[in-house]
Amino acid sequence: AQAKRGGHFKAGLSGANTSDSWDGRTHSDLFMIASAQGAVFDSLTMVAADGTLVGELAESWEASPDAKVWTFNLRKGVTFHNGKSFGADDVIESLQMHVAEGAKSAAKPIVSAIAEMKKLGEHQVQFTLQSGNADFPYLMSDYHILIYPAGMIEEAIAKGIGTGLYQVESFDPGVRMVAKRYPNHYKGDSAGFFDSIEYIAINDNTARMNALLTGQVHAINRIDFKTEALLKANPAVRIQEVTGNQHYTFAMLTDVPPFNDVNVRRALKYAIKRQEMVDKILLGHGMVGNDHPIGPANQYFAADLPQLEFDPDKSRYYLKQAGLDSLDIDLSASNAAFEGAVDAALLYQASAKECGININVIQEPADGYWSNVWLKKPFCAVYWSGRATEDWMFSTAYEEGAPWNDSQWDSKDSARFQELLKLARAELDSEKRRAMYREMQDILRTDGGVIIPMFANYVQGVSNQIATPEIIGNLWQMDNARMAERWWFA
Amino acid sequence: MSRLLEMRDIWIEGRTDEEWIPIINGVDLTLDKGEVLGLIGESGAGKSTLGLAAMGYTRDGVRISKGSVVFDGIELTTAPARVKRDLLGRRIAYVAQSAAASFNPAHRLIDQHVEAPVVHKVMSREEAMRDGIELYRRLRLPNPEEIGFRYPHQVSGGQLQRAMTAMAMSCRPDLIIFDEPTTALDVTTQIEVLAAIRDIVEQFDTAAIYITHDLAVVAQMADRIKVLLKGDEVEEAPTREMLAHPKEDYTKSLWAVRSFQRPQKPPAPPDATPVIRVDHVTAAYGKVPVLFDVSFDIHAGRTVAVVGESGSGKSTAARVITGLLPPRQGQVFFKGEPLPADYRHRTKDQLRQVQMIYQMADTALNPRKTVGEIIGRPVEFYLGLKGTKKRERVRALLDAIELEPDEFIDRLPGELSGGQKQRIGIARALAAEPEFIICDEVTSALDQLVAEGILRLLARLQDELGLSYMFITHDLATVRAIADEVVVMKDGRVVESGPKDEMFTPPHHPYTDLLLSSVPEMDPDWLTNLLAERGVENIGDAAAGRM
Amino acid sequence: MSFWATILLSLAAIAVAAWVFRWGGQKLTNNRPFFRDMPFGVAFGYVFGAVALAGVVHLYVLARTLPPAEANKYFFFRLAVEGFIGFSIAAWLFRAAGRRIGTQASRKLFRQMPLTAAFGIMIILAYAFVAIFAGWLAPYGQEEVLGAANVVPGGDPAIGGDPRFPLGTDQIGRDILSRLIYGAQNTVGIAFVTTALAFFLGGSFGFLAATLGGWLDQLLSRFVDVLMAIPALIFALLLMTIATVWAPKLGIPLTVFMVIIIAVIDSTRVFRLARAVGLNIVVMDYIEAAKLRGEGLGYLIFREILPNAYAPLLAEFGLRFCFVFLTIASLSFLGVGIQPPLADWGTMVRDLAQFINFAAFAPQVAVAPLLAAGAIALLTVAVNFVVDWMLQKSSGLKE
Amino acid sequence: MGAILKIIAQRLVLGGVTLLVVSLVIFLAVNALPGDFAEAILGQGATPEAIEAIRRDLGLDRPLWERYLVWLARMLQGDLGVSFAQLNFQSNLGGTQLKTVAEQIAPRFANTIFLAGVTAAIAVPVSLMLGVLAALYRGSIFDRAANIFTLTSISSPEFFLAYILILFLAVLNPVFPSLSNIYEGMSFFDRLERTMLPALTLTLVVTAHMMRMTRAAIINLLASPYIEMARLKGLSPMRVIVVHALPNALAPIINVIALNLAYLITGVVVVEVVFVYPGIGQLFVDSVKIRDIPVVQACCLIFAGAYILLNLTADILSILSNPRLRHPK
Ligand SMILES: Nc1ncnc2c1ncn2[C@@H]1O[C@H](COP(=O)(O)OP(=O)(O)OP(=O)(O)O)[C@@H](O)[C@H]1O
Ligand SMILES: Nc1ncnc2c1ncn2[C@@H]1O[C@H](COP(=O)(O)OP(=O)(O)OP(=O)(O)O)[C@@H](O)[C@H]1O
Ligand SMILES: [Mg+2]
Ligand SMILES: [Mg+2]
Repeated sequence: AQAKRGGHFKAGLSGANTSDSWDGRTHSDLFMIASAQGAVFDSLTMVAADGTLVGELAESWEASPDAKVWTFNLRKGVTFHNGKSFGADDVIESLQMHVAEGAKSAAKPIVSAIAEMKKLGEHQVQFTLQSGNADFPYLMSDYHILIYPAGMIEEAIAKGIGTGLYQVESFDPGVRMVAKRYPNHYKGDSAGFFDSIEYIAINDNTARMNALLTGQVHAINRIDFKTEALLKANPAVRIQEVTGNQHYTFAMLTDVPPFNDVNVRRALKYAIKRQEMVDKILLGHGMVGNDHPIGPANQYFAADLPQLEFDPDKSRYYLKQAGLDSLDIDLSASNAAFEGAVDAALLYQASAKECGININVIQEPADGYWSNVWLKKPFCAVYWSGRATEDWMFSTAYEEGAPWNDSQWDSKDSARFQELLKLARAELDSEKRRAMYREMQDILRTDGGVIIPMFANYVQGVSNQIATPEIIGNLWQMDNARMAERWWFA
Repeated sequence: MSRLLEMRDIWIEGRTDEEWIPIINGVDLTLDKGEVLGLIGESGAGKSTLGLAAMGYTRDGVRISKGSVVFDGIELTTAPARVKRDLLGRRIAYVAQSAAASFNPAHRLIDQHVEAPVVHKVMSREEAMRDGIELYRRLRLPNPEEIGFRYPHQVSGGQLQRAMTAMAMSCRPDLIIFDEPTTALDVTTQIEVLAAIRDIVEQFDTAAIYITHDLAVVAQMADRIKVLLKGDEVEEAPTREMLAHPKEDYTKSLWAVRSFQRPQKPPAPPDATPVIRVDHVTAAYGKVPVLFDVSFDIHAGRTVAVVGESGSGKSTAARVITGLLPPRQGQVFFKGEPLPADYRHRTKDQLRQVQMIYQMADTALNPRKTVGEIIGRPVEFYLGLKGTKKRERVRALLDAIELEPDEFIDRLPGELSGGQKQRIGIARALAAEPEFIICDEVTSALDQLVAEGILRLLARLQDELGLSYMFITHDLATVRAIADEVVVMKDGRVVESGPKDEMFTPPHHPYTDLLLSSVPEMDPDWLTNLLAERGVENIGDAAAGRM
Repeated sequence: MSFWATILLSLAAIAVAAWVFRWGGQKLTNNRPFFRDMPFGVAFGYVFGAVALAGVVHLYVLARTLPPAEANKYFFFRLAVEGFIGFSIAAWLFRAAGRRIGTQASRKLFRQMPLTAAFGIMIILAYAFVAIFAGWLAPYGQEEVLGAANVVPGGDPAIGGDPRFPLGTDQIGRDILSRLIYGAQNTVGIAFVTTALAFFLGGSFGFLAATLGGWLDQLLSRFVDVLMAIPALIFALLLMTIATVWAPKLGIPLTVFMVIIIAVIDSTRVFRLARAVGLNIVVMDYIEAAKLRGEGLGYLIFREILPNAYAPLLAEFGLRFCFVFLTIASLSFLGVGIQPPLADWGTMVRDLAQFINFAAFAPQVAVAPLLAAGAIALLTVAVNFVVDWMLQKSSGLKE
Repeated sequence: MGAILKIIAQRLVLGGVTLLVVSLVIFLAVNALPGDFAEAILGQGATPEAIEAIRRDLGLDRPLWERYLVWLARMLQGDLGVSFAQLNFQSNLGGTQLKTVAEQIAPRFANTIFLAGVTAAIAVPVSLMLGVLAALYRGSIFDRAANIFTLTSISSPEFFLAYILILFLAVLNPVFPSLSNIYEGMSFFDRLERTMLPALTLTLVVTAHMMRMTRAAIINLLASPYIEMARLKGLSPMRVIVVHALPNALAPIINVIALNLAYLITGVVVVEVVFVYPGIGQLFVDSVKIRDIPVVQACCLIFAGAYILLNLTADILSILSNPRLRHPK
């Protein structure tokens, strides 16, 4: 269908907080991502709904052969909402704020990998990286890295001044955000079809659902799986469901016995019923995992790897290989890890029992889970939202020495993996990279310290008054949080 | 004379626990214009119920089951509510027993006064106010212009009672029901109110039903007297005739209650140690001084009556003796030994020796304990008796207070009459086997007949056990009946004290004199004579002085 | 606007009807006192009541006769009416039975009992029965994981139901009906223990303060003031969050903490009442008599004061119980109350609440959450009815 | 009058002291919460260094008593401080675009007051009227129906009432919106419309209490001699109750109204959650979640302050309604 202009779009979104602000460095949940990157601000690049990378404020980019030096050509004639015109200074200053003294930015690792930023012209910047990274343009689409007007960043953060399709009208943290279409946007008629948008913070599941059903909003995120069947029966709304990179894991510390023994890890991998987990924890709204963190939304997802299955014999076999008859271990879980983590742990406990493994499920308090349990307890439940690129994912959670390497996965466990990681990063040839990433996925699958039983779908509800493109982004909820840009009134 | 009110064969019942119990059984009552009828009977006889029925009104839970009430040709029992409301306040008015409780504490006197005339459209508000002030003046209230603008709590009891009479008069009704208007007042105040009521009723030639349980009072007020007993009419006759020749036995017994009189014991030898000596005691509640340099002795086997108007400090003296209120200065001696000022520092034996009987038997007995437990506790506590021995002792005590042990030992206080409760209180005091008992107004909440029984019991116990009593009262008749010595108190000081006979023979201290002369007598002309003697202005002054 | 206009017009119509009703009544009955003395407001009330009743009947008939799709709208109305009538009849039968069976005293009690109180007693007995025999009544265990997870309530396979689980199953396939039944055991039992503890604490300290007075009274009262100035639910929320760390550390179930926390917070209210009641009793002459006798504190409190405070305390116990019950439910609703795997009604309401949104076209599914919430409401209503009656009886007001 | 002023002054001082102790209790309780702002805000990103950095920035590494005293000193100067969330940005920016806690709370508190106000505007007159009528026609069908209805509504959990109202007034008959997300710049009537469902829910919760107290207080007085006197003056039943009983029943009624108003301000977390109403209760719960101590403290102080102030007002009004105290001898 042809997109039409007009209308006031309202969405009820979860993940809002009273401490929200327009500071991209602090964004972590849907409400602000959809408001900032999804409407008011732009980044240099953007992942399109089909997963390809396109330019946003950058028109084009090229790399040196070793993928160390990247030159970005910026879009011309772009203005901020306050009238200031956009240029190279804005990019450099906006990136520097992530590595400024005392700044606490989630994108700090990305930006600190840049050794030098150079303004080549009013609309051209050059980045020299510490080491080659073929995915660098992808990293520039990170939702933390928003472009602010240079010299007035503070004011821009206070008022929400960006180059995005929509201009802030009012913003009440934790309550509501209203914005109207910015008239002369460079994306012109190709995006941003609503006259104005209103994002309403509704953290309560029931209230959100009610708002959609009573027509008080046009779209909501995170539909409770339980009610999905009923929602489908309602003619006024439809359900969008996409499989992304979001995955739930059980991570073991590979430097702590007994998990330092690869045979124990393998025994555990065969002792879990993955399909049952998807059915019961996700109610079928997801995909079984294969113990590597690369999902269908990733470019080099190795769909052809054999699927790990529940197999008591193999499990016992590996247990014997490890010199054990039976195994008693503690598994820490809390619903802070992911919704249903405790139930998942209990299911795991039941299936492992058939393999002679006794899992003692410890229900940890939700508060302080991330600081007291994760990375500290040898075996615990974890949630990952996934990353847009393989390298990004691996270097966050599997690279030797990475702070969030929650299995303490290092070259002692697999020197090959760590080596491949570096090679693939600097490799610009796509086919070679594919092969390398496939091998890495396989290593994790067979030897890795993380059990990844399932990938969870994003399930969201949309009123039939709203039309959407055929392909819905699967990197994030709500069409990669860009419904304001891509949807329109039917 | 024309008939104003005619009640024929009135039957009234009240509801208790889903059952209707008769209160008035077929009483007739007639009243002519300008006539005053006295209605007399003991408490619970149904006087108030009958008086209210004369207004066509019954309290919640009470109904007129049979009979007719015709007021000036209007049948009240079947009249529409609107018609009755129109009569009430305008043509029939009511003066309640306790003016303090019957004035609404939230409104000024004058506002309550003008309410009836304004609602009944008899007068405008301004007229009613002016008229109210005029009535206050006639009733000899002090500052008539200003007093109406006070709230009820800012006005003394006697004045309130007169203000209520004024309020009843506000629409110049044809009939006023006075329901024990002076019962709650001191004898000295009572005179003023009686005089004022009689005056105003005569001036406006209003018919009235005057309810009381005090014969001497009704003798002053009524043209005719009707005697009620448990809802039945006993007899009715013109006042003088009734006083001179009561026909029925019950009426005669009413006339005779003051018969009990105990001979005064000879004074104790001057060198005898008193059981209790109150020695120059000054006491205060917080900063408010109440007792000033009070001294008196109580000797073994004697009864010392402490009299005085309300608030004069009688009970406070008792609290000092028991140790509940440690005095500022002075001391209390028991048989020559000083008693610690605070009861908490007294030994068990010292506590045992001083016992107390309270005025309100209702609050003095724990309603959740049986008679046996109440009396048994001190027996066990002080004497250490347990089991059957304790039970024996309790039974003996019940015998001593003339209650049948088998019948009463397992009852709760709620199942006893007022007089019986008071007897249990006495038994509890006796159970400690004390030498000295304080009786704080033990008879003032009781009917005369019952009260007399209690007095006789106390006297008998004194003779048998050699007890000493401190007998607090404001009723001079009681003093006359039981006391050996009398202490008169006023405003926290002892005004006069001495043997009873001395006290009742002139010359008196002026205050004692006022007290003595204010006690009504059975003579219908007593009030007239007294007023003539004292002079009307005198009473007005006294009233003003009481503010 | 037409909404308000309709309302105004109907009120006017009722007013006219009321006038006609009174006038007609007077004429027809020859001015019987009932009609003769009737104020207009009362006449209005009667007509208004009659109209409301007629409306109820009309809607009920609609609910029963309309085709199912449209009747959906009146489904809950129908349920409410049927429930009301059903419970009324049950209560009436219960009272009638009580009047015939039992001892002299119990029969007398039932004779004086209003229907509401009979209803209350009946419900309380029923809950006690369900709580005690939960294991026997429930079709499945409260923690039993059955094959089918997330069965939609209502038992209609078309929208994801299953007749074997009339109220559906939860996330991991536990039968909701069974959990509802076990909920009686857990929720009611815990609330009862909590209330009892609150009474023990508040009552003892309250009477102590009343009897001793002085600085102890001041201290306790001020302390209670402070606790009461912090909103109960919020304070409980705060403390429960703290307890979530300590519970696993100390190895004590979180529920124990909850009982203690709520009991302490609630005991402040009990303290106030106990102190007030105590103060009223302490001024009685019989207490003075006991003090003058030299009795100790224990005797004063337990033998003299307590027996006289039973009536108000018992009534308060009922009210407190409801309060505690609701607090626990609210805490569970907010996610910090009774912890899984124990079944509890507050949590169930929260988990099932979303089904209410579908009431318009699938009313059966909305029944489940309302049933859990209704189970809470029903018991508190019942307790309140009984308390109300007891208070009325003890206050001796003849009405 | 002097006596009354003295009582008021006494109560005010007492209220102040209570508030102080409350603040200490709350401070201790909030600090006893597991984890702290740094851990809460960082979530999965909670590396020891990052936590240390934030803690240092916020002064969370200072000893407890020192933090309390600093906070107290500031508060006594009327400065509620800046929320941790804001302070956290400050270190990001080094700038001055900070919202103080007061600024943060003010609009939320205004919303809460609005909800409480709307509820009170419905509930207080309705319950007084119902109470008076029930007392007047005690024992009648009306009295019993009112009794059953109010008992039922007071006995139901708030979320139950809320969902029932949503069911009937938003889902089955869309009369009112179920989403009460009011915001600045909304017209008064829009605001009113959106607040209607939570206000009705709360009305159901508080009416019963007030109505029953009114009824009981009046009935209590009906047996008193001055009411009998008023009847015997031939006054109409309505006048007897309104003019003679009500003024004397004011003290308990005022008290129960104050208690319920306090509840409307402090106890509506559940209702706010269900209707997504941006009131102070929501803010409080959110702030507890991220351990934003300045905000939590400020909210608690407001709650306690509202409670104490309302009770104080009730006390004073009761005193003023009592002629014995208003017009001493
Ligand atoms: N509302 C009522 N319901 C049931 N019984 C009542 C009610 N009021 C009074 N009675 C009973 O009626 C009887 C007469 O009461 P009434 O008040 O007329 O007595 P009285 O002669 O005025 O006594 P008193 O001197 O104490 O005022 C008493 O036994 C009392 O218990
Ligand atoms: N607890 C108290 N605190 C303060 N003042 C009190 C207290 N009890 C009594 N008073 C005051 O002390 C004075 C004397 O009171 P007391 O009770 O001794 O009088 P009384 O002569 O026994 O009077 P009555 O005949 O009314 O019993 C009165 O003015 C009274 O108001
Ligand atoms: Mg009487
Ligand atoms: Mg006295």
